[in-house]
Amino acid sequence: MLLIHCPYCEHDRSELEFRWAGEAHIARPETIAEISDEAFAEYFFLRDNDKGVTYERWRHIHGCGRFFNAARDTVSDRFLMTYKAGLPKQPVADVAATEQTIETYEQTEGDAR
Amino acid sequence: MSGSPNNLGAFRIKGAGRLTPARTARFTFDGKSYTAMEGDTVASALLAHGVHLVGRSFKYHRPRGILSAGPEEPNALLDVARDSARRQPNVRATVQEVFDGAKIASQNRWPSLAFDVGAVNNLLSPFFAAGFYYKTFMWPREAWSKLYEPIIRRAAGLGVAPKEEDPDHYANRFAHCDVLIAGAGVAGLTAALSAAATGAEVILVDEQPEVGGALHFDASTMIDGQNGYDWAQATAAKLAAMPNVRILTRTTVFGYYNHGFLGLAERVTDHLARPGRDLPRERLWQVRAKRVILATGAIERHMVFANNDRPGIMLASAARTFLNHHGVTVGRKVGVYTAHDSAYEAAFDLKRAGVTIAAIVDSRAKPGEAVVAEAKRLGIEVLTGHAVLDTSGRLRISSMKVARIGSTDSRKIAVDALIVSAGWTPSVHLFSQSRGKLRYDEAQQRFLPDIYAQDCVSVGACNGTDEIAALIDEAAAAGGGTVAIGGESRFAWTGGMIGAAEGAGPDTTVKAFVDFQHDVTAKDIRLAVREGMHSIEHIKRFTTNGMASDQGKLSNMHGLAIAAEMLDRPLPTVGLTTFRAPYTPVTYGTLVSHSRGDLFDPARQTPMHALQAAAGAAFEDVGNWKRAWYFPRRGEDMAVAVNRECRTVREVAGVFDASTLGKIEVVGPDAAKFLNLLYTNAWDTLKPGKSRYGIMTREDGFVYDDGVVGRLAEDRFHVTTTTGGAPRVLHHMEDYLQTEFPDLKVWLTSTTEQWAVIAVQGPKAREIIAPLVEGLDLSNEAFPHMSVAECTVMGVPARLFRMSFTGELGFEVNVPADYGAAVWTAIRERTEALGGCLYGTEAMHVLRAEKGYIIVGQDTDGTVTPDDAGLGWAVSKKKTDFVGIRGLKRPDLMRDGRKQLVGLLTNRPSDVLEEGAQIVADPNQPKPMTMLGHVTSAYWSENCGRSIAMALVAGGRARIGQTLYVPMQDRTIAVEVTDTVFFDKEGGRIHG
Amino acid sequence: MRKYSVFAVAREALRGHKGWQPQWSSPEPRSSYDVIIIGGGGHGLGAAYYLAKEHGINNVAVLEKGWIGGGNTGRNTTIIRSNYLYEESMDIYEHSLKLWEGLSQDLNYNVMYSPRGVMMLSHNTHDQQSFKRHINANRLYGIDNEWLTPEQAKAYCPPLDISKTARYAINGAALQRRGGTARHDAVAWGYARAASDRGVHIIQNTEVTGIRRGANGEVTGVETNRGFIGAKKIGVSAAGHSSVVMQMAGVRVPLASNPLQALVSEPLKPIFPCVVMSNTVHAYISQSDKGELVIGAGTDQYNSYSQTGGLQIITHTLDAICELFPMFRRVKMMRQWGGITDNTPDRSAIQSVTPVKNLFVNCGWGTGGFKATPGSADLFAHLIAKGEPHRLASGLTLDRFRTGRLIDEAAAAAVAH
Amino acid sequence: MADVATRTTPLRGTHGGSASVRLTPAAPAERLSLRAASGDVAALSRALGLELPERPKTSASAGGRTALWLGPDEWLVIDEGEGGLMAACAASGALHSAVDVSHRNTAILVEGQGAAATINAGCPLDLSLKAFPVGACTRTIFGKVEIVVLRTGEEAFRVEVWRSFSEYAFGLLAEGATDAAL
Repeated sequence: MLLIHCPYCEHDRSELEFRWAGEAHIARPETIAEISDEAFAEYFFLRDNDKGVTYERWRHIHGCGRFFNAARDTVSDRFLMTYKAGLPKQPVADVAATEQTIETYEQTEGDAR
Repeated sequence: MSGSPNNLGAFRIKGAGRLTPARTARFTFDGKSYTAMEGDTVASALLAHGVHLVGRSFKYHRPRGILSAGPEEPNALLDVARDSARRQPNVRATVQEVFDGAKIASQNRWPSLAFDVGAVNNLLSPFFAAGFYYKTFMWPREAWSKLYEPIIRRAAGLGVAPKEEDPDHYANRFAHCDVLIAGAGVAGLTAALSAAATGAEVILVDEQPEVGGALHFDASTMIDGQNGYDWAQATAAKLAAMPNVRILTRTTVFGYYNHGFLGLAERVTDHLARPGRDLPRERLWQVRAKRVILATGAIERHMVFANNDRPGIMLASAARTFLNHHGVTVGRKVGVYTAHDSAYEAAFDLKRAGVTIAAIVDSRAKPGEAVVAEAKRLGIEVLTGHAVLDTSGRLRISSMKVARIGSTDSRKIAVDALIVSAGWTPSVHLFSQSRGKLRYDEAQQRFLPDIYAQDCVSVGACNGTDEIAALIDEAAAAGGGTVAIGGESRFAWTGGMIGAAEGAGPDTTVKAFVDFQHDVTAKDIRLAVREGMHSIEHIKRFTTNGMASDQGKLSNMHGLAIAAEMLDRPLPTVGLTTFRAPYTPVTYGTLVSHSRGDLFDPARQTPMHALQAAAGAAFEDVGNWKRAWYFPRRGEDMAVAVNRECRTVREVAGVFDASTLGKIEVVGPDAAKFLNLLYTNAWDTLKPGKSRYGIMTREDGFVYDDGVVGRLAEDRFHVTTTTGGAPRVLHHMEDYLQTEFPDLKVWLTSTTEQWAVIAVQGPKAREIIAPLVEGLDLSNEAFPHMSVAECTVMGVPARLFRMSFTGELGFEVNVPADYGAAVWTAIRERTEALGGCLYGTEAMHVLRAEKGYIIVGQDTDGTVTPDDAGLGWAVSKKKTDFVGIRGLKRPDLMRDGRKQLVGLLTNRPSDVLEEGAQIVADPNQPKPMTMLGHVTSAYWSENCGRSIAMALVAGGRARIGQTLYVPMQDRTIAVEVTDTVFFDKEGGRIHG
Repeated sequence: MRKYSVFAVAREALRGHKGWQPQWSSPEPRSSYDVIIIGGGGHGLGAAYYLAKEHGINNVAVLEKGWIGGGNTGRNTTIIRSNYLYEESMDIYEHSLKLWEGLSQDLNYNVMYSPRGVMMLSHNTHDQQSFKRHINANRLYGIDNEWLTPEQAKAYCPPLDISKTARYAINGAALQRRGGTARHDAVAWGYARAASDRGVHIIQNTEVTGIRRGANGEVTGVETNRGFIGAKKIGVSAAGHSSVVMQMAGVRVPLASNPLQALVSEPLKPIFPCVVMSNTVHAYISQSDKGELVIGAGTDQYNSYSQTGGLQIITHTLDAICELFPMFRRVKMMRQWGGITDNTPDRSAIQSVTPVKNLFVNCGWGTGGFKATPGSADLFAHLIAKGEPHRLASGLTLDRFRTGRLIDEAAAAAVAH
Repeated sequence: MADVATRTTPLRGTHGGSASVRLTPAAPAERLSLRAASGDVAALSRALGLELPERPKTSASAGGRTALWLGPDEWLVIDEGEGGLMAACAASGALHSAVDVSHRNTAILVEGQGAAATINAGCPLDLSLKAFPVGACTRTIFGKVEIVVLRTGEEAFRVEVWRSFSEYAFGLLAEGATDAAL
């Protein structure tokens, strides 16, 4: 169960109060009616699904109700930062996240090297 | 109950142990009655009576005894019952405390523990090598599931699952702390004192009934001049008196999850003879800790040698616990087989208690000098550089075969118990669960915490810190405060080995058990390697080593060492299997805690629920809601009741509880602009006082929800949604509002539960409600179809919609929820006086289907566009943007031949199609058939005097007039494709 | 390959099982192969096997970054069924089920396919409509699936609580009798052994770090932690990490990788005869041959490659299990674990050519990958060998996300009105 | 003219608790879901006669009215006196959304030594006085339902819950109260 810092409540709260809302910083095209089928598929379906630092949206749905953004390492599940919706993508300290984090299962489980 | 020391068991040692004979408890084991002392575990109580044989192993059904004195126990798994419903299989005898009246039984044996037919497997064991089942049982093809598998399944398994519903209850508590300390041995207690001194909120947890950890057996360590165990109890009392410390005993930290979250299981009543009714059996603690101190100690390993599994063979520290804590000796003539100094201390304690030590067999050439000297002083024979090559004894060890390592000369030494130690394995389970990374300590042959992934620190034996003074310093520092504690041990321990001992090497075929419960032997592990299993995970899975209910606490290191030896590779390169939660098994009931029965899932009821129940309603589940389904009168079944309700609505009027429909109040100057973006329809043209049916699509263009939206004022809309859709629609709207259109000045508020909604439908609807309504002209002219107004109903502020989901003249009366019951009663009385009735969701479904009105989620399924559903008219052609505008124009959504909603009429009017039935053009085609679509809604329509149906059919609207077929299991039904309106095609009735 | 049989086992028993050979060989990689499969799970190993067996392509390597079968193959709850709704789904899952039925014999490896029946519980009118839709579609397609009354369901699965007063009482069930379970590890090992026997190289502990492209954009091989290995064609079958591998070729795929958890109880004597699933209360359960109750929990809500998830997912599943089977409340969870599922927007798999020439992808099986193993492997082998999809997998291509022709099994079971 | 409708409240007649906790359904109250941007807060505060809190997790009370900060532009305003919240907001002249939710919510008063532990039977919040002092409030989760919790005293909380979830909430509080007393 994650512990998530809500940038509006300015407080760490249990994941039980939150809903994940997909990758962040995917802007809805302003002239969406005009874009090509390929561009629409790109906007609506294609995702980076990064291993390592990912930018994502959460909603504090059982709290302040606000959507906000987070940078999280999808290997360690550690949050690097959270910030309010509408702010541009915030740079995170170049942690080379995946190297510093511990892939417990993959690094210690059945390592047959 | 009291008893004389005699019937407390012949193996009690007078003056030994910490239990008091003043309080005793009686229990039965396999039908025989025994007396125990309070504080005994089932294991210590049985051992006191000389009972070693307590179980049979999983695969070979070999006789097994008690191996340990703690949660790592792989053998002594028993069935413990308070009564027939409170029966628990697979209970570790070494953990379960005896309580008066306990009925305890052995498992996995038939007909009896001493004579178990399944033991024939032991004779056949050469055949049952690891993984043998992958290589056979393949012929004939069906035989696996019909013949072999049932036999294997019956032979496998351990305990018998409870047959009755559990009458006990369980509790849950979320808690927070600055520091959680797992383990209350010397290290944990020291860390707690230190942390508590800083003012931190501390939770100290230990799985045993009392604090003390290894001090339970270690009677020689002194702390602050006191016997260590006494110091521990005094320290716990001191801590318990501090307001910032909570001590949880009988509580296991079973899981260490993300972000400082830990799961704890507290055993509350399992040790009590007569627990209070309010007491939960167990309590789940879900703790969020800022910091965690792991003081989980170490677990002693057994020696891997031939026939090392006979009852009477046990870990040295366990024998010491039974002696020093429970006052029980494990035998009269005890052998010792060790590769570690710690077992010597067990021998010393036993010897001093008057037990004969047959010999200490030490595989090392050079044990610690101090322990050897002490052994000499006590007159114990020490055989260094020797090995136990085998044991004998059918249901209990009777002798051990001892030889000098490298020599073939052996001698047989009679023993009635053999205590063993191959050294200690640090308990790094929780550390690993926290996703920390281990390193291999080559010198001591153990894995230790290395890189931490969370705010956590390991102290004491689980961190490889064994020496008492260093351990105390380490723990004190981890606590963050300052404490001065002096500790002193009599002997510094050295030694330890992993892997197979002498005589169980690669060239042998003896059964030297690595994993007792699963009957995995050293040769099984070698076989796995020989078969190409070179990763420890493959070896584990192939042999099942470490997969039993003890999860490899004893076996993993041995298995790894044997594999490494066989592979001729350094041990750490073979890898380590994952330490998975839970640390010890956790009862489902505990994990579920309060979430059962009425608290399993909220059953949402409308304000008129009780009234409808009193009126005889049958209810159906719709999402979390309970909705009145139909109102059977005396002698009516569902069909008759629904037919009557449907008929009555069209002839007179009916009253329906529509409160569960979702309602969202959309307020602000940009409200219409926002709805324009979220619905396919145009909203700026809707005038205040009017309402409109709206369709919501997702960005992909498929129908997401629908509902009537009323405009109360320029800046205020009353939006309705489907019952199940309410929360997700609001979430979807908030998503767009907050993140895509944040500049719009509009706010959304859920009002689903603010309003009780009473639908009155039918020709007499107006007549029914008119006397109750104030401040509104209800005439067709003043308040036509699709009007909305704020008014007063029975003296309370109300919102009245003129609308219809039946095709009849209709109103929906919204009153504040607390008034719903009173207004419902008044409306119901007026309706029934006029010959109308209450109707439920089933009649509602039929009535709307007669009119061809869709239900999102039934007639659509997330792959249906508005046009597919015949609602193309609701998609604005003028708007340049709305959610779904682009998705709708994708090639597949524009193509010909899409499934479209149409009506179906069966050739035989009495045939009611099955909802979900599939439709074909040619019923005689071979399978797999080409299916054109399926029946979404189908009913007997009393008002049409025949069956009606709606269906999604490929190219459906172009097929109107055609005959298609619905092939059922027993017959094929011919149907004619029609439009979707079956009743009042002109639509006049809705206007009154 | 030494044939496995009861006689072979008996012979070896007499000499201490010293004569068994490694089930698969672990050769040094060649400098290049006709086909490289990235990912040594059931799908990848199976694809290599069928490439050799059905298409005569033996110069094949399966590259596995860890140990074979260590991903979702070795972590799932082993449910097998084919009673899906859409033709595209029925095609592939039924093809797969047919292969399951003869797999042990085909591979000469007992994968313990056990058709003990998969029962899906219906709790309300909406479930009933949805299940009947499946049952009718399956029947006309030649796939077994039948409706049971609550009493029939109880007779088939005695621990079931069918009292009308249950919070989510059962109004019926759909049963596929040919559905069941199999032994997950054996599937990986069986395919590995059979493929190895046909000359396929199974190369473990070899992580692909890059995909090299030629002048015309076509693939030419892979970079690995053991150096470059050439390949004429590459098939990606790396569930859990499909996005990561595809990114190496510059291809974005519509996937989200989510943790999926499961748990087993302590071993119990046989008590649970079949597989039971309930979508309404989110639970699925069966009992393994070892006696453990095997329970599949839900997916965590966020993207993650951590192979761990939250305790609340476990408790949520268990409360449903205990409502359906109140007698299990005193049973204990022995072990929990997690895997990474690759989920597509329509919850149907992708098996497709890609914008990169000679690069093929098999991914997005979500929570349904195990049951698809033989069918998916066979059809993926066809795709790689022929360069175009087999008829039975033609709906699974990437193009559907452009055209909108989705195979939305999840939406078809849309939530109640 | 029909009779004036009488009011039937949820949880009527329900009571419960344990040796250390009292559970009482709160009296009916007027409630407003109030939304406004920060620039309009002052005017609304004047109109309502209390200072709408602008800090997370805080509340303000005056004259029988309490305003709970639920989000950066959202308050739950509870009036246990004369009422008139809608009218007051309307008179403020400020841009806002006021929606009457008096009947949507009901409240349970949780009082006594074990009050925090009772709520923690289903709520993951840290309810220690340090983390959640008197006057603190938030929307949160309680078992499987959403609640708003307001600390009214060191050992007293007001739990606001949607009416159809109130039986569930009361039932879980009752079990929590029993356990908190042990």
